[in-house]
Amino acid sequence: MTPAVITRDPIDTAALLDAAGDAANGAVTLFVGVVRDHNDDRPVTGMRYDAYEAMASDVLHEIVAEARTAMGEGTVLAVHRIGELAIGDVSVAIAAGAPHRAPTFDAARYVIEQIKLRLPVWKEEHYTDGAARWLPGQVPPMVQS
Amino acid sequence: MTPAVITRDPIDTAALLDAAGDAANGAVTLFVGVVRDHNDDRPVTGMRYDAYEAMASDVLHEIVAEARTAMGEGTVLAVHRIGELAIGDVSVAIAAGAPHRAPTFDAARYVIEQIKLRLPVWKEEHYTDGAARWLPGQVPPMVQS
Amino acid sequence: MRIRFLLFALYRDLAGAEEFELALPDGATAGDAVSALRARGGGSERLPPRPVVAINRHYASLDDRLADNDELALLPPVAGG
Amino acid sequence: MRIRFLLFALYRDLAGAEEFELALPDGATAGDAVSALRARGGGSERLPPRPVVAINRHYASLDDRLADNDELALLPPVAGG
Repeated sequence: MTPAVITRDPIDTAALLDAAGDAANGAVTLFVGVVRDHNDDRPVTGMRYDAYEAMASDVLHEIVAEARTAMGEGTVLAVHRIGELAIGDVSVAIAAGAPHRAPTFDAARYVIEQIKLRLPVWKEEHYTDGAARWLPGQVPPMVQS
Repeated sequence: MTPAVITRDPIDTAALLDAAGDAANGAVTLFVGVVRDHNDDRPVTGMRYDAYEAMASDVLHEIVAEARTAMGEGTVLAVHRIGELAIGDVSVAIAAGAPHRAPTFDAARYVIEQIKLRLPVWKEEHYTDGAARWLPGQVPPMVQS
Repeated sequence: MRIRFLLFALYRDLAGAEEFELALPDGATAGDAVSALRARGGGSERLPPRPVVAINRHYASLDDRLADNDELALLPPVAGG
Repeated sequence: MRIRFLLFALYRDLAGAEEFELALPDGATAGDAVSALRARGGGSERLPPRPVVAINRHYASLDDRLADNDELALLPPVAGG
């Protein structure tokens, strides 16, 4: 399985879990982000994810490789979905498998935090009243000028 | 879904993930423990989990309730399997879903750490040479005498 | 009073049974009960003198007093997960 | 030299297009390119004067010099996950 994927297709979390939890890895942490039905108490109907796809794929590979190196041994996989997503759809999934549990929590946490900081992806929230807005984001720390 | 279960049946991790990731919970962390094919470099063929079932069910409910309280809002679910397990079988699965990600990592981590400390469950490892042994465990901290 | 003992995992293997019932004098503590079980022999003497115990499914101290029909579990160090 | 601009999300909406191509003098920096794009008007003037940029898919500084045929992306604060 490719360790870092940007896709327009639904994310198969079961496949990620299986791929990270092979016979050598006794512990797997899976983190899943799901499109919520509200944000700051405003009801949401769906979300559009936009990405600089080629760069996002490169950056996600880098992030996953960093997490894998920090973990020492094991498997780290990440998938980010883009395009139009509905309430309840999985937008991102990260699986980290290793012989022991602590590094798997740390790796999954690292990947999602770095995605939020560095991955060139944006989301536009759609509301029940027909309005939409691009959500505020974070300035990647390596390029603050 | 019952929040804390001790079972002899295979664990349905997809059902746990679905139950924790409802429309209000934008983040879900799932932790899965899998029977490994080796331990301290000794090849393993399988594992037998023994439990004080009635008490283990009570203690797991307590642990899950503690994690849920600390999380503030959201869902925490835990299932521990007992009986004869093969390599690759899921022995424990914990799902924590909440509107934001940090509490879900903390909750899943808390539950697995407390399981290791307090849950009256024991495991006997079976080796390829036919030998078996009960794995060393931890003395629950609330009863050190 | 009658006390029901439950043994698990390694302790069950050491004692050769998963359940015992013993009569104990009123006022006996969990620690007294463990001593009585060990004195019974037949493998039970191999149990540790101060195991972790649970009374009626709650972790308890060896100093806690037992009541008639209590369930006293001897628990090896736990190893779930 | 020719520079290809890519705009995403809010910046694309502000500028009204996802791609531009402009001719710039040799030695121009990414910051010079952003200024040239904003001076073009038609909505582009609403872009921030100092956005985060990537040159050929790598985060870069506005002080970095461009080369012919470079791909310069203007990136709003990121919001993945």
